[in-house]
Amino acid sequence: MTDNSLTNISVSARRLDTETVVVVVTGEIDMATVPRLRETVNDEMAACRSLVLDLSKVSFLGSAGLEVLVEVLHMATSRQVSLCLVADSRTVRRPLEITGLAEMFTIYPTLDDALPTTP
Amino acid sequence: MTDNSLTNISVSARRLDTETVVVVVTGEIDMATVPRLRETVNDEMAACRSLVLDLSKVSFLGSAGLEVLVEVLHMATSRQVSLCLVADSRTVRRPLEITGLAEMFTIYPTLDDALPTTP
Amino acid sequence: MNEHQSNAEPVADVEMRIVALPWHLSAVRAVAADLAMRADFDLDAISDLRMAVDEACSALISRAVEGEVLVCRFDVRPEQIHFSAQVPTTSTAAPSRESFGWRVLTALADSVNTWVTTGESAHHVLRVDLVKKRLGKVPQ
Amino acid sequence: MNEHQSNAEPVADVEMRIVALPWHLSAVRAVAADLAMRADFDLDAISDLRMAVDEACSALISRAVEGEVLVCRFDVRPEQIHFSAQVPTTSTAAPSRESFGWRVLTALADSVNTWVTTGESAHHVLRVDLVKKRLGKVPQ
Ligand SMILES: Nc1ncnc2c1ncn2[C@@H]1O[C@H](COP(=O)(O)OP(=O)(O)O)[C@@H](O)[C@H]1O
Ligand SMILES: Nc1ncnc2c1ncn2[C@@H]1O[C@H](COP(=O)(O)OP(=O)(O)O)[C@@H](O)[C@H]1O
Repeated sequence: MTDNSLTNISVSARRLDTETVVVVVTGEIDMATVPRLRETVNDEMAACRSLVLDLSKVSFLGSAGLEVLVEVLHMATSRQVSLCLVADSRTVRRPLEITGLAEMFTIYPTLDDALPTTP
Repeated sequence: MTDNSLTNISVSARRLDTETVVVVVTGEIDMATVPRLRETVNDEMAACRSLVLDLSKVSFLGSAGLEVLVEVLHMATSRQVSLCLVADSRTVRRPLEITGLAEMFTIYPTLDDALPTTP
Repeated sequence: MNEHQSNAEPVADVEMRIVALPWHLSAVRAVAADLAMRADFDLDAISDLRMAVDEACSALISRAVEGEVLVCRFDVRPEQIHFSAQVPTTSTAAPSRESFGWRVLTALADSVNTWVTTGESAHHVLRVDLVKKRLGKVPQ
Repeated sequence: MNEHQSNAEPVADVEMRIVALPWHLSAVRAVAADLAMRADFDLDAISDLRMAVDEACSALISRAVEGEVLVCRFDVRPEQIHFSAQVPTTSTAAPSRESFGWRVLTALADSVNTWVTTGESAHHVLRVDLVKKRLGKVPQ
């Protein structure tokens, strides 16, 4: 089965207001699924000031995924978009920590923590 | 790796009072792990009036496991031991239902439901 | 086991070779569940395929010549998964279709078949094939 | 792929053969996790083996001759799992040990090795071997 439609990932974007987009990733981020993540984040990054990448429901993160996260961080810096990750599980935390990438990102344990509080 | 010690099951028995034993099974019940389940239940059945078999934490139940459940039911009947199962997950409910065995057992959704209420 | 490489049989999506021992059932079930999940089977159908694969492999393992290899193949198509497994055996008789295990197997899968082929070697080969459709029959 | 049956290499506990495509990584990871869990690895070690196996297979798949088969073997011992994978390739160079992926791999596994062998056929064979111990090093 080589059909690309049958992959183990879902990536959805939700616009909170004119400035903020939340991208929610569900499933496994690997060499097979990483193109879909890259494409969605590229599209959304072009039209926001603040991007929240919610990885709470990610069940695998390998170096293909870590490389995309590094790309996204560079893109955010050069476009002056504020970027943060939502990640609490061992599955996501551990690869970020092992590679030292955890220090390069702003990471919140829950989506609520990542969103600006409305007064 | 053919070492029998490395199997994916844990079976533990807990005596609640002089009459009642709770056997808790964690893991996968298949052809490889079924001997351990059979052995523990046989031992406990010899010395109780009421046996609760808690399958809440079972992550696989195949026909090798179903056959042991049928054996246990026959043994309970012939020894006049009261037997019930605790099972709520799809993983355990579905094999019991597909084979029609669900009707032969008393099944409670939780351990609390299975235990006699203390007045 | 060279016949598996012949032109008669297309390369399976996933082929597993394990020593025919109960200890290995869990790994075959893990692959069955992974493939069914990614082929977008619903939770009941994933669970059914996992049980059917376990059932087929258990039957083969209990009839295998000691120390021989169980070969399992998964062919994943958008609407179904075809699973096929075989093992060297000494008996020329296929498993009884009256047994409890076989009845469970036919309840779970959309189609099941089993047969014995007599090879050039000392042993016969016992095979079980099954198909589970993504939207196939629902047991009961 | 007859050399895998030779006497030189003992039969692996689990051997998987898949067409060398990214789509199949998930099934190999599923087996890695299942074996590590049953060998009583702790959650971090299970997670590390799963990542290391993914890393090794990704490197091989990205360098494989199109349509060729990736062969993976798991040898499970009480204190360690040995994983070995190989694929036909056109280059005689092993993956760079300076790459990000390789650094991740060496951080995760207790030992890693990679090399290319030149066979009789048109292609070379690229191989990656790694060992993960049950109580091995903890990354970072
Ligand atoms: N209809 C059934 N419902 C529940 N359990 C059954 C049923 N038929 C058989 N069994 C159980 O399975 C055991 C084995 O049955 P059998 O038909 O010989 O199957 P197999 O050849 O697959 O082992 C029986 O001893 C019995 O405990
Ligand atoms: N130390 C690092 N930390 C985070 N990301 C890195 C690091 N090194 C490399 N990368 C990312 O990985 C990508 C690929 O790196 P490279 O060393 O060429 O690895 P590979 O050959 O495995 O693809 C780089 O473009 C960069 O985005």
